[in-house]
Amino acid sequence: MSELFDVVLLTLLILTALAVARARDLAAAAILFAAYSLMLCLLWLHRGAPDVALTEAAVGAGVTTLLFLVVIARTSR
Amino acid sequence: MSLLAIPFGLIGAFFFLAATIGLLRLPDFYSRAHAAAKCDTVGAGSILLALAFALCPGLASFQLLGLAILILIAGPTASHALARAADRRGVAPWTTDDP
Amino acid sequence: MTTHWLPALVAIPIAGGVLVPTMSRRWAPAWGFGVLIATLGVALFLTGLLREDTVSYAVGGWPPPYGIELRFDVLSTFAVPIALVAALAVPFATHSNEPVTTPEGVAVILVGTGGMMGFVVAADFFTLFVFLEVLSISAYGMVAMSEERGAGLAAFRYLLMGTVASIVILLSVGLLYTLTGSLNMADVGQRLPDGGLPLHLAIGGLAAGFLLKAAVFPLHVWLPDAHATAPSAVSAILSGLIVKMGIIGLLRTPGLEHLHELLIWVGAASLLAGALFALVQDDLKRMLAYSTVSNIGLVVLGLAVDRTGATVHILNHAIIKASLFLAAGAFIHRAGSRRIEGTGRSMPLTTSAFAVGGIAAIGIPPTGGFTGKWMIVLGALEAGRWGFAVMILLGAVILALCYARFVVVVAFRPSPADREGTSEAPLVMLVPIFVLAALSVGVGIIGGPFAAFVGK
Amino acid sequence: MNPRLAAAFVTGLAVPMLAAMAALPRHGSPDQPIHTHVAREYIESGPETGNLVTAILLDYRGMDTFGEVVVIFVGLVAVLVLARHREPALPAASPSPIVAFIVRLVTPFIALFGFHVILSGLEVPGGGLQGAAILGGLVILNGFVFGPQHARSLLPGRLLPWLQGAGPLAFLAAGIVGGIATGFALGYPTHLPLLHEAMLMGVELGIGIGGALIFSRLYLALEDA
Repeated sequence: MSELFDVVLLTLLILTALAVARARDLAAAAILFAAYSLMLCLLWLHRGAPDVALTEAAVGAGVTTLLFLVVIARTSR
Repeated sequence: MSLLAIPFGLIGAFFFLAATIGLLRLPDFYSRAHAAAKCDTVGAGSILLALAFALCPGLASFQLLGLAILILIAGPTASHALARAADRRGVAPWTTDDP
Repeated sequence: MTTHWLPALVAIPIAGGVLVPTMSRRWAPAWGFGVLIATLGVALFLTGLLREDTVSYAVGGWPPPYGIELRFDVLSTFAVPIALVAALAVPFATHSNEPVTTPEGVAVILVGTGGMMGFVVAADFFTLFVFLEVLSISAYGMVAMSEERGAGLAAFRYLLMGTVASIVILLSVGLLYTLTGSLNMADVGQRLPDGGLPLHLAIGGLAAGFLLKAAVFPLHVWLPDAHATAPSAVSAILSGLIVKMGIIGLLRTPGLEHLHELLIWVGAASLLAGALFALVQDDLKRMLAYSTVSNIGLVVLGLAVDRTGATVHILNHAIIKASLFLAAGAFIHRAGSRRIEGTGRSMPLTTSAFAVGGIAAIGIPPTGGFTGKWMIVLGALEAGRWGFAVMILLGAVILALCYARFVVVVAFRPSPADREGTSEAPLVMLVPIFVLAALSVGVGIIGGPFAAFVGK
Repeated sequence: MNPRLAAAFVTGLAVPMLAAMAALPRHGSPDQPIHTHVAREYIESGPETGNLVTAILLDYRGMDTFGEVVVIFVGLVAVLVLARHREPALPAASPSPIVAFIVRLVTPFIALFGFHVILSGLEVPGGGLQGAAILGGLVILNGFVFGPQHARSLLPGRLLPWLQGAGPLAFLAAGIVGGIATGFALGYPTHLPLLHEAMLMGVELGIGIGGALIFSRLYLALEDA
């Protein structure tokens, strides 16, 4: 069961990573990147690293996405 | 107390399922946002409540209760903001005249 | 031996850099200069201690390999040129209108210097990586300071390439940790397994990352733009110091002897390609940037045949290339643009310093450039690779043509008609140029004992 | 870059890496060097209570964490150098009254939670950087809703240049205090529990407050650029 969870998370991780690379719209890429970070966060949590998971959620999925969105809003105006 | 977790969990799962079907099947942005809001608010809220009951009594159940309240506030606000932004952008709502 | 001045070598410039934004615009350059001179004093003191013994420091009191160890060894003597060049670059930049001496600019230079200090004294692979990041991010900021067109793009390219290098290095450090369970360099060196794919990948990854940071020939594409568009004071730091960090990283890589054959060819290719690219440049700073690629190639070749020679040469080249970039900056400052023909006629002092730097860069005795180059040539001959010795001499001949050409352009071509009369560079520019030019000769005169000290 | 070239490059990188992964010792097997050497020492002689991750970050490998905090600081300064061509930031479009009310309502609670995460890092997962991201995200959220000018008014005006360097400065202070108390820079005096606790708290707060201000200023610099 536990291994299955890992496999599902890793598959989703790779799929979101590919989706980020393929996204044409920058804002969509930023949001997909946040989803990628969330998968990574769950993976860390499941591997027993809650500190890293918390960092990934707060920095990777949170602040970085917000900063990306600010830049996209300022540049594609 | 922990028996209460089962009905709340089932309610949450039902709303998630319904919202996901809605997200896939509903015709336009506004109705899909409506489905997503249900999923976020009632679905996630009920599951958090179920977990709070399951872990009752303890500190964790209070923390989960706090999270449920936050979801209750943040979910509708977020979908309101989304719908408002779409409206300002001029996204037209679906009507019965549309195919 | 242990001394608190070792962590202070890293802490002083970083503390200075963190405090700069609290200051007014007027005081920032003076503060930066003062902090860097203090750092130079610490670096000289530690180098003096090194004559007797290696200096080591267990941060937090945890003995290695459990805690982080800082170690001041022969390679760490690079701290002296780091502090010197950075200290001279700050007053040099006060006359330019580029934001090098704004509080933010000084902060980037100080923190970058602290990062380099941390890098050269780290005796732990992860500490090495962390300080590599500190100095790399400072370097991207330094390139971005330029007002010139294309500087933003050059900085962005540099950022992308540098980040790829950093990730490869981080993965390799992770592999080394998985294989040995330790991060301390000496400990890792002892616990390395005998072979296997992960070990080769780790060593190869470290080498590839550091070669990219050092801008060796096929991986050099980011360097010319970054070094040529940056403000001249910053170019001196980038070309003199920061690319050398890749070489120091290579010298710290365990098991590098497996890669000697690769290094010798990559180095030779870089040596010749850099020199040939330098020959066709019409812009002085781009020529200097390609000449850095050539010299890095020489050092990489030297890593395989004579490590002492390579170490001596990075120390010398740091000072020589910094003096050349500062002289180029003075010409450009007085000309008001990149068209510097004829500026040397009214700037005899700067021109002569540039010529001295060029002679040192070619490696004519008795200058500093000679010692290291000669040791590498001898090393190549000793190893029976006389073809590579010939290549080194050929590279020197090509570089001699490049420098001679630019001395002629600067001193004997007529100035463009639309330029007003120029005059000698201001004192804050002349003094740094002369200190570095004098040193690039002086280090050569004491070359013998100096090399013996490095080789110990 | 040409997409085919990129794909070939990634494949060329991925294949040896995956092969090396397969050749590595199996994850979790207890007799591998990664479990028997340094890590075991941390687990056996680390603190008996509290968060072992925090102990490793702040104590055994404090120098690395210092470097990482400096990386974040210099990242901000480099962006400030780049973003020097100032244009006044655009005022926000008039916010929805519902969103404005909710953001006003939750702001103090999120701030409280951020400080909770910073300080509870000593005992449970959490710590300065995570709390900093929460607080910084809060400022950015306010900026999104009420405009950058309002977000700027949330930051401490005159103390800002000092506080944005709070992370490195707290580490330097702890390094000096620890050096006096234990004889080693960045040493933590376990024989003085109160001072030990105060130093850890101070460093976590420094990372948290400094980091939050760095994230906020990054946002403002991007809005102004």
